Amino acid sequence: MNEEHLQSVLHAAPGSGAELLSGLGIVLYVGAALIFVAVIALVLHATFTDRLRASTRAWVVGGGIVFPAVALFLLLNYSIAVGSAVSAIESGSALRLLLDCFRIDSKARIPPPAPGSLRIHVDGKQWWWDVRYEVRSGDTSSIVLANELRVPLDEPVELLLTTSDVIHSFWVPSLAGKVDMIPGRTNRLVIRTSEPGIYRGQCAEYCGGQHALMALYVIAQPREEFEAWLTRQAQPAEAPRDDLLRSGYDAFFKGRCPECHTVRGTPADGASGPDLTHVGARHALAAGTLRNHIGTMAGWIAGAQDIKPGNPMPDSEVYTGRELRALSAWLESLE
Amino acid sequence: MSIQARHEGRRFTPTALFICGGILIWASDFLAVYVIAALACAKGWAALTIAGMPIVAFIGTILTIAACAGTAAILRIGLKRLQANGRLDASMRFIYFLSAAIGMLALIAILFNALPAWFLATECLPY
Amino acid sequence: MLPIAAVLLLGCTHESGYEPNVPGGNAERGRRAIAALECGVCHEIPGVPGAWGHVGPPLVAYRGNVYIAGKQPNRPDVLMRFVRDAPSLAPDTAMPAIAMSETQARDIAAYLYSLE
Amino acid sequence: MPSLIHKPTRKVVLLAAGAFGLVVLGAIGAFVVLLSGAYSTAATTQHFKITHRLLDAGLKFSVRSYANGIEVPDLSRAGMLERGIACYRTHCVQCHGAPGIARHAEGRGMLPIASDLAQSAREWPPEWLYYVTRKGVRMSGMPAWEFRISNEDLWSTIAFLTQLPFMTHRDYVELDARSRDLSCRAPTEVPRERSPEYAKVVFRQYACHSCHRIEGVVGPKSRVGPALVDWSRRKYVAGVLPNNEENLVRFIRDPQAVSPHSLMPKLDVAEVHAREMARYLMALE
Amino acid sequence: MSAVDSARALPNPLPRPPDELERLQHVWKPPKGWRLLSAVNNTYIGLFYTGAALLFLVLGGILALLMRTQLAVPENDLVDYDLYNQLFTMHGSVMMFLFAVPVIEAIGILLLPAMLGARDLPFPRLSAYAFWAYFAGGIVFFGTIFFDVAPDGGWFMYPPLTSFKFSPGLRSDFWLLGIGFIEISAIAGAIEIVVGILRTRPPGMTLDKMPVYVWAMLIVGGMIIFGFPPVILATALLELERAFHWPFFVAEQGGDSLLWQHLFWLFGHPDVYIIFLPGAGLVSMIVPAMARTPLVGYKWVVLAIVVTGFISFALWVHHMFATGMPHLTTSFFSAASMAVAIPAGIQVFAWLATLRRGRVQLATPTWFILGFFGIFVLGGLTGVMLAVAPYDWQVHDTYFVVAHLHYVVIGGMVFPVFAGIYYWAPFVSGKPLSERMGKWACALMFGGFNLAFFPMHISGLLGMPRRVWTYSDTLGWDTWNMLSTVGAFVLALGFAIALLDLLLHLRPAGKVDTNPWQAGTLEWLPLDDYGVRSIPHVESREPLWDQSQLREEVDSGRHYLPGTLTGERETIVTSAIDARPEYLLRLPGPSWLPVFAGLGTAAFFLCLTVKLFIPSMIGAVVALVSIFKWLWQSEPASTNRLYDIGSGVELRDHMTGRRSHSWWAMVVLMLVDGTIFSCLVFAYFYFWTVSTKWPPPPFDLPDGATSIAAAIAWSASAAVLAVAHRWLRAGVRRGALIASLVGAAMLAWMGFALNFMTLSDANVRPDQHAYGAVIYTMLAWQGLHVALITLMGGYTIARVLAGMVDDTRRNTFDNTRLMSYYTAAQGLAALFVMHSPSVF
Repeated sequence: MNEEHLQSVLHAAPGSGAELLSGLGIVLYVGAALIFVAVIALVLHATFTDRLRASTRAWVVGGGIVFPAVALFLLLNYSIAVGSAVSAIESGSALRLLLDCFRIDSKARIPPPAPGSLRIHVDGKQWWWDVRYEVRSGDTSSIVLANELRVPLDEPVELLLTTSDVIHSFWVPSLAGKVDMIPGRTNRLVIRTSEPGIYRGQCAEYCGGQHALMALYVIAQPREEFEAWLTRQAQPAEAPRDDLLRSGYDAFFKGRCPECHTVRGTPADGASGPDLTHVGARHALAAGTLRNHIGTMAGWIAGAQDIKPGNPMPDSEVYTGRELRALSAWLESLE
Repeated sequence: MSIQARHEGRRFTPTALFICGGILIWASDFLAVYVIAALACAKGWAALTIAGMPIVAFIGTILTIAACAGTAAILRIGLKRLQANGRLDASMRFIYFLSAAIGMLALIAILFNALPAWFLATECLPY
Repeated sequence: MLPIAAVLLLGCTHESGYEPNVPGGNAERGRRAIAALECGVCHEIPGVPGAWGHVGPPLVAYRGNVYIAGKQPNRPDVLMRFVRDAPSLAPDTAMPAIAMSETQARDIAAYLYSLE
Repeated sequence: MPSLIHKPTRKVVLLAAGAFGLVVLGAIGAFVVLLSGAYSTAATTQHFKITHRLLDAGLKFSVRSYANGIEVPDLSRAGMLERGIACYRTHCVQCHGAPGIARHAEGRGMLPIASDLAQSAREWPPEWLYYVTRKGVRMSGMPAWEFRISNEDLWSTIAFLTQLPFMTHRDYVELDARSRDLSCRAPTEVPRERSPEYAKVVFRQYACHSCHRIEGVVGPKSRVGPALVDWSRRKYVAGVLPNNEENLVRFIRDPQAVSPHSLMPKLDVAEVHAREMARYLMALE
Repeated sequence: MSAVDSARALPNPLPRPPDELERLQHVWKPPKGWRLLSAVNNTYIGLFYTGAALLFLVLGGILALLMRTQLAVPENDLVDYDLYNQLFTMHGSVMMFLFAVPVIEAIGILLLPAMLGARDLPFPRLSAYAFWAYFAGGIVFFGTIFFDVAPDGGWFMYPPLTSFKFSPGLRSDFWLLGIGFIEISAIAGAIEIVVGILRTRPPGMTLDKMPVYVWAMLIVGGMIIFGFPPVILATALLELERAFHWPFFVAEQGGDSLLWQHLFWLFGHPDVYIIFLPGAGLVSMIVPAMARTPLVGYKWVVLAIVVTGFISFALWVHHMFATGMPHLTTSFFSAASMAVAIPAGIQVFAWLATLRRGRVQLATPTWFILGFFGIFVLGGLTGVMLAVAPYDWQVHDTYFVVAHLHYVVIGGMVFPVFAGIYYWAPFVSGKPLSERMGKWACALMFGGFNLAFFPMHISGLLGMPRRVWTYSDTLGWDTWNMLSTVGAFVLALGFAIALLDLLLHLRPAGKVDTNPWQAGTLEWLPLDDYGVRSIPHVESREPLWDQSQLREEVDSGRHYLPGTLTGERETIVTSAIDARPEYLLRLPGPSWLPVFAGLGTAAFFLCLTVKLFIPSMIGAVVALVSIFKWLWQSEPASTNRLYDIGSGVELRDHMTGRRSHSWWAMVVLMLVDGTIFSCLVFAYFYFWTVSTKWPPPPFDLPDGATSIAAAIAWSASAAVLAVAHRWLRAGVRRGALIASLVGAAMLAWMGFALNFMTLSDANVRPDQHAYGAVIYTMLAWQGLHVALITLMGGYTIARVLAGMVDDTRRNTFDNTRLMSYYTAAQGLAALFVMHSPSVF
C-alpha cells in the first residue's frame, strides 16, 4: 500500500468526485478573491477621495444588482451541473446539455453503479463505523469489518449509510463530499478513485463525547488485490497456531470480550462491538485513533478508557501481563 | 401645514401587502415548488410525466410563468403610477417605487428558483 | 529568602556520576519513532503529544532511573534490547515485543535518556 | 518617620528589629556553615558535652509526656519472659548487649551509643520503656518496633526488660536457652487510626521511600524503583498483575513470587501494613 | 436649507408657560439610587440591556479563549472532552441567544425613541419585563458551566443526541427551558419595537423619511415575530420528548430527527439576518453621517432590507445540504441562498457610493466601519460558496464554516455595533469616548480577528471538522490552529480595550446637547430624560441638515407637545403609514412590577428545569400577580378632553378599538401564536410524508361527530363574545357582559374536552407514536389558549366589576375578544388538520 493521503479537500484523489468539487472550489476561490480585492479597493478609494459623483444607477443598480445577478445565475447553473456530476445519477436531457456546456466530460462524472455491483453498508455508532459488504445481494453478514473500507480502483462503489444511535456524517474529503447518517434513513454515496492509496475520513457531524476520535480509512487497491483481500475477509478466523496464540485465544474468552465482539469461526458472537474476525489486517485501531500493531492492541485492551474516555469499551482489568501479551498477539494474528 | 387629527389616513395592512406583493408572490411560488418537489420525491411521483415533461418540471414551469406574470404586473402598476402623475406626494412615490423594485428583485429570485425544476426534475436520489 | 538561596546554592553543586549515553542514537529521531510507534498508548512520555497512557510506568526523567522494569540495570544496551523485546528480559511483563529496527531502538533509547 | 512614632514605641520597635536581625544573622550563619561543609557528619567526631546532655534531657522530657496515659498490662503473666527474651535475642542484643554479652560489631561504634538497658530499666518505668521501644528515637539508631513486633510481644519484651537489671549472665543464658524455639511475632493488629498519614508512616518504616518516590511521602529523590504517583490510574502492578488492592498487597508482600527476578526485595511486610500501603496508593488520583 | 423654515409657522408659539418645562422634567424624573432598577423608560432599560448583552459577550468570549487554548497544540489535555463539549455548546448558545439577539434589541430600545422623536416606546414596562427575564435567566443559564451541568449537545442541539436516550440528566433541559424562555423575552422586545416604530413616529415622518436603521429594526422585528416561533415550538417538542417520551424525533416510533433540523434552521437562518440587518442599519446611519452626505440610494437600501427579510426565510435548508435530501430539493434552497446575495450587494454598493460622494471624517466609528467592510465582504463571499450545494458537501461542518459564520456575525454585527458604540456614546454621555483607545481597539480587533479566523478556512479545507476537542499531529493542522489561538487572544485584547474605554468614559448624562459628527437624524436633537423637549414635525430624512433651526426650535418647545398635557408621561401616537397624530398615549412610570414579573418568570422556568416544583410554582404566581397588577394600572380612565399638542391639532388622551396600540400588540401576539401553530401543522404533515401509512396503524382518525361538536363549541364561544361586543357598543348592563365572558370560557373548555374525547376514543396515546404525539401537542397548545382566554376573561370581568370597561374604554375586553376569536379559529384549524387524512 503506498503513502497515506491527507484527509484534505485540497488533496482530491484523481477520478473521484472530490476532484470535480475541487475544480469547483478553484472557480470559487479565484472568483471570491477577485471580487474581494475589487470591493476593498473601491472601499479605500471611496473613503480616501473626496466628493466625487457617484450615480445611484451605476453603483447601486450596476454593482449591486446586475453584476451579482448575472454572476450568481451562472454560478447556480454550474453548481447544479457539478452537483449532479458527482451524484452518480442518470442525467436527463436538459441536465446533459448543462453538463456539456460546462465542459464536464462523461469520464469525470461519477456514473451510477451497475446493478448488482458491489455495495457497502456503513453504519455509524458512538464512536466507530460498522462496515458490511454486500457481495451477493441481500447477504450482508459474511464480510463484516470496522472503521475501514477497501474498494477496487476505477469502479463506482455504492455506500449505504445508516446509523444505529445518533446522527453521524460520513466524510472522506479526498474522495467525496460528506453525507449524514440519520436515524431511520438510509443515505447513499457513490465513491470512485483511480489512484491506489489510503484515504482518511472522519465523522463530520457532532455525535457526542468522542466525536473527535471517530475516523476511518478507505483503502483503494487494484481489482485483483481487492479480490484477494475480499476472499480472505470471507473466511472465518483460523485456529491459533502455537501455545502463545492459544493462551491468547483462551484469554479472549476468559475476559468479557465475547459479550460485545464477534470472531467468526469461534463461539464469540457479541454484536455491540466491532467484528474482530480479521482485526489484524486492519490499518488502524479504535476508529482511526491508533496505528494497528501488537503494542497498541495491548495498550487499547488495557487502557481503552485512557485513550478514548467515555467510549463503550471498558479497561480490561483481569489480564496478567502474559495474558495481555498473548491476547494481543492472537488478535494481531487474525489477518 | 394642516393635519386633520383623527383622519383615517391610508390603511396599514393593504399598503404593506401592496409593497410586499412581489416578494409575497415569490414566497408562494417558492413554497409551492418546494412542496411539490418534496412530495413528488417522497411519494415517488417524480418519474411521472405530463406532456412529455417530468411532472415537477411541468408544474414548476407553469408556476414560474404565473409568478412572473404576477410580479411583472406589480412592476408595471408601480412604474405606470410613478410616470403617470408627478404630483404624487413623496411618500406615495416611495411606496410605488418599493413595490415595483421589490417586484423586480422577486422576478430574479423566481427565475433562479425555476432552474432546479428544469434541470433536476427527476433527481430524487440523495447525494 | 533562605529556601530560595538554598535551592540556588544546592542547584550549583552538580553531582557527577554514571552518564548513560547511546553512541549513534538521535534523540529527535527517537522522539518521532516513539510517536510513530505510539508508545504513548501505554506510557506517559514527556515531549510526545498525546503520550499519557497509564498501562506502563511513566517514563518521566528516565535518564535517572536505576533499573529497567525493576529487573535490569538501566544501561543503554539493555534498554535498547528491552524496548524491542521486553519479554526476553522480563518474561511476565505485559509489554509485548515491538517490531522495530535496531536504529529505531537506538534512537528511542537516546530519547529516553534525554529525559532528565 | 521619627516624627510619626513617639519615643517609647520607637524603643520597642528598635528592640524587635534588633532581635529579628540577630535571628536572621544566626540563621544565615548556620546556613553558611552547613553549605561550607565545615560541619562534619563523621561518626568519629564526638558531640559536644552540652549537645549530649541536651539530647538526653530532651529524650527524657519527651518520653515522659508522650508515655503518660499508657496503662501497663500485668507483666508477670507466665511465658512473658520467654517471649520477651526471644524478641530481645532477635532484635535488641545486637546494639544493647546483655549481662556479660557484648554488643555485636554494628552496635559498638554508634553515635549516640545505644544505652545499656539494665541501667535504663532501673531508671525508667515500664511505660516509658514501652513507648521508646514501640516508637523508636529520632536521630538515633533506635527504630520504631511497632512495625516489626506485635504489640503483645512488645509488652513481653518490656516484661523481660524490667527483669534485666536483676539478671546474672547465667540467668540470662538459661532463660535464653529455655526460649530457644520461640520466635518474636510480627504485628497482626489492624492499626486503630486508618489514615493516609498512618500509611505514610508505614511506608517510611518499611523504607519504601528509599527506592520509590511516593506521592505525599517526604524522602530522598529515589530513582531505584518506579515513582508511585497517580497510582490508581495505573493498569498494571510491576507490569504483571492487573492493578487492584489485592494484587498490590500480594506484590508488596512477596515481589519475586509475582515477578521472578524482580529487584524489589521481600521486606516481610505484615499483611495489615501491606494493605495500608495498597489503600494509600489506590487512592492516588 | 429650504426657505420654508423662516416662513413656516411653528406648532407652538414662544414664550412657553414658565412652569411647563419643570412639570415635564418632574413627571419624567428617573428614580434615584438603587431604585433606579425600577426605572422603565427606554433610556435606562436600553442601557441596562446593552450592558447585560456586553457582559455576556465577555463571558462567551472567555469560553472561546479556553477552547482556543485547548486547540493551540495537537493532542492537548488542558481541557477534557466532556468540558470541551460544554464549552463550545455554551459559547454558541451564549453568543447567539444571550449576546447577539439581545444586543440588537437593546440598541433598538435605546436609540429608536430618540430617532423617532418619541418620549418613549409604547410599552415601557414590557421592555423592562423582557430585560429582567432575560438577564436573570441568562445569568443562571451561564452559571450551569460552573456546576458541570451545562448543555453539551452543540448550540443547535440536534436530537437524538440531545434526547432522553443519549443525554440523560439536566444538561439538555437547561438549554431547552433556559433558551426557550429567553426567546419569549426576545419576542416581547420585538412586539415593543414593531409597534413603537409603526405607531410612535413623529408627525410627518412618512415611510420614505424613516431612517434606514428604523427600517431595519421594523423588518427585524417582523422577522423575530415569524422566526422565533419555530424554535420555541422545537424546544417545546424536544422537552416533551425528554420529559414524557413523546416520540417526535424517535425514528422507531414514526418520529424524525430531521424535523428538529427543519424547525431549528427555519429559525436559525432568519436569525443570522436578524443579527445582520440591524448591523447594516447602523452602518447605513453612520456612513452618511461620517461622510456628511445623504445615503446614496436610500430607496434601494430599504428595498434590500425588506427583500432580505423575506428571502432569509427560504434559506434554512442550506444548513442541511448534507442530510441526503433529494438533489432537487436542495437546489431550490441553493438558488434562494444565492438570490439573497443580491440585496446584500445593493447595500454594500450604496455605502460605497455614499463614501465616494462625501468627505469622510476619519474617526473611530469610521475605522470600525472600514473593518466591517474588510471582514463582512469576505464572509459574504464564503457565504455564496456555502450556498453552492456540492461545495457545501465538502466544507459543511468543518472549520471553514466556523470561519465563515464568524466573518459574517462578527463582521456584519459586532463591528457595526462597536462602530455604533463609538458613534452614539456622545448621545448617551454628552461626550465621545477616547479616540486613542478606540483606534487601538479597532486595530487589534481587526488584526486579531483575521489572524484568528482566516486560518480556519484553511484548517477546514485540510479536513478539520468543527467541534473536535483534540486532533492528531499527523494531519497538518497544527500551525493553523496555533495561529488561530494567537489571533483569538489579540482579538480579546481589542475587545478588552474597547470595553475598558466604555467603563472609563461612558457616564450617562441627564441633559445631552451635542452633535459631534454633525449627523442629520433626530437622535442628535437636545435630549433629556423626557426625550426631546417638543416633538418636531419631520419633513425630510435628515431634518437636522435640512431644517437649520430645528435644534433651537425643538429645545425651546416650539414643536408638538412641548410639555405634559395630562400631567403624566405621554407621547404622541401617529398613524402607521402617514404618521398623522392620532392620540396621546399616557405612559406608565417607574415600577418594581416588571422586575418581579421578570424574575418570577425566570424562576418558574429554571426551577422547573431542576424539578423544584414548589419554587417554580411560587415563581409563576409572583410573575402572574405582578403582571396582572401592572396591567390593572394600564388603560387609565379617559379624561374625555381634547388636548392641543400644537398648531391646533387636538388629540384625545385615549384610544380604543383597532387604532389603539394595544390592539396592534394583540394582533402581533396572535401572529406569533399563529406561526407556532403553523409549525405544528407543518410537523403533522411532515410526519405524514415520512410515514408509509397515515394514520399509522393501529391508530384511527379522531371521531367525526364529536369533532363537529367541538367545532361548534369553539365557534359558539367566539360568537358569544362577538355578540357581547355589540352589546358593549350599545352600552349594555354589566351582568350580560360578565355572563357572556363566563359563557365564552365555558364553551371553549367544552370544545377542548370534546376534542380530547375524540382522541381518547380513537385510542390515540401521545407516547406511542409521533402521530399521537403531534396531535396531542396540537390539543395541548389549544388548551393553553383556552386557559389563556379564561384568565383574560376573568381579568376582564374583574375590570368590568371595577367599572373600568365601557364603550370608550374597552381594550381589555377587545383583547380577550380577539384572543377568543383566534382560539376558535385555531381550534377549527386543528380539527381540520386532524381529519385531513380523510380529506386528501
